[in-house]
Amino acid sequence: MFALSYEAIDANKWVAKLGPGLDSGALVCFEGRVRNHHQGKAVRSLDYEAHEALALDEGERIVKEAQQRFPVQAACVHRLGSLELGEVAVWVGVAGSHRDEAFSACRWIIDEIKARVPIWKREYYEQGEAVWQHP
Amino acid sequence: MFALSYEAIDANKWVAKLGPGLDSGALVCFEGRVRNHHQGKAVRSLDYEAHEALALDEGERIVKEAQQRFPVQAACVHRLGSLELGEVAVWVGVAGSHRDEAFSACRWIIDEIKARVPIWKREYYEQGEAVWQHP
Amino acid sequence: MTTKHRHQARTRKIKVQIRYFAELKQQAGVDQESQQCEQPLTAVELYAQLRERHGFRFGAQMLRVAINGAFAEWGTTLNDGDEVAFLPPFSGG
Amino acid sequence: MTTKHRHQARTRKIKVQIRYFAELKQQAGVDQESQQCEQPLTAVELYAQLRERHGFRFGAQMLRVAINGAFAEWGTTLNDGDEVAFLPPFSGG
Repeated sequence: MFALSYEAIDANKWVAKLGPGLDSGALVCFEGRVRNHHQGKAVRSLDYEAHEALALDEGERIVKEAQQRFPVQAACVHRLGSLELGEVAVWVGVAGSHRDEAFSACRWIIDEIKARVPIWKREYYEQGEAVWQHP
Repeated sequence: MFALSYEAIDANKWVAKLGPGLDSGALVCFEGRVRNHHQGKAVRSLDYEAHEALALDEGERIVKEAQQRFPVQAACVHRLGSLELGEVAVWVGVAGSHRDEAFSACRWIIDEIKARVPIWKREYYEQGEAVWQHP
Repeated sequence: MTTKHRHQARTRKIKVQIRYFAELKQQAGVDQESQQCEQPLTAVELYAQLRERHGFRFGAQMLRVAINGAFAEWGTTLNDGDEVAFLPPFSGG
Repeated sequence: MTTKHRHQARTRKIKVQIRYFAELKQQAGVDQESQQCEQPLTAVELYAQLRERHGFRFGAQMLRVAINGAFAEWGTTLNDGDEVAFLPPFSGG
């Protein structure tokens, strides 16, 4: 389960969608949040944009791959549009029988999302510039 | 910040208490939940009990140690009393600038909590027995 | 024979839809444009033309390309009606 | 001299409060009990007496001991009024 959202991410709603079953002893959630600094610059806000069709396909592929690599259920949602400081940019939730696989799968998913999904961030700095990030 | 609770753990309340600051780019949360099985046996419910004074001291020590080992803010709460299937037995939340340290610290805390804090679980099985767990 | 050779050598006009993202969009000043091209033309050849026109700083080796909504190889020959998206390094998460 | 020797050899009575948890509590049938002991007595010696009385399956090497709310060494000599808690292997989390 992978989604893109122009609205604030409601982590509770996503835990409910993930629906950790009664056989799930471990739930690991990751939230990437908009920080007020990046490489020494004061950040004021962010934009995210995506190649949406491709991002949805690739995100879904990543979540499915995670569920094949690890015995877990997983979900991920990424924000698009304009975000304020402190807002959740990406949420990953993983439920499994044991914590080992839940931690490993959650970490694997966020790393793959960052590497493989066509989403871009533009940072607006306190000084007024706005710069697309292309690491 | 470490607590023991006889009431259901409200993860939202604990995220708010942890209060990820605007310099926190990553929040990792772990929930240990009551599973419906353990070593092949069908579990019906659980009791947790603690040496409360010592558990509070040792839990607080673990959270403080985590904050010294990793550049993070952390909180943990453990349930006591009688728990139903699917209820959250333990919650760990870690906020940091980057995901590396947030994942590492969260994992470190739950491992230390399990190893060092005087809390015990009694499992009630479908077959009617009740067994204190002493791994 | 001569007719056949002339036919093979003759280039055909195709039209492709080009999509830009992030910094490429900013530098191009548009998020998409359509372009008449002469076939055969590969994705990397098309990008070279567009890079020269718009002054993109990224070489193709820094980018990914997607054709009709799927990741593609740079050497893919473009067909009439293709949607070609140039994807600068990702920064989601 | 004889008086002094007699005095040193004479054991003193102390009273300690004992707390049991989890399986130990279940086997002892109580969560605490107070006990008159003869000083000097270490925590591990006290546990040996109690293990015999209650038939605990755990040897001391499987347990931790806490005295007055803090983890302690098994070799610690107990004092009058101490609270001694015997802690079977933990299973929280």
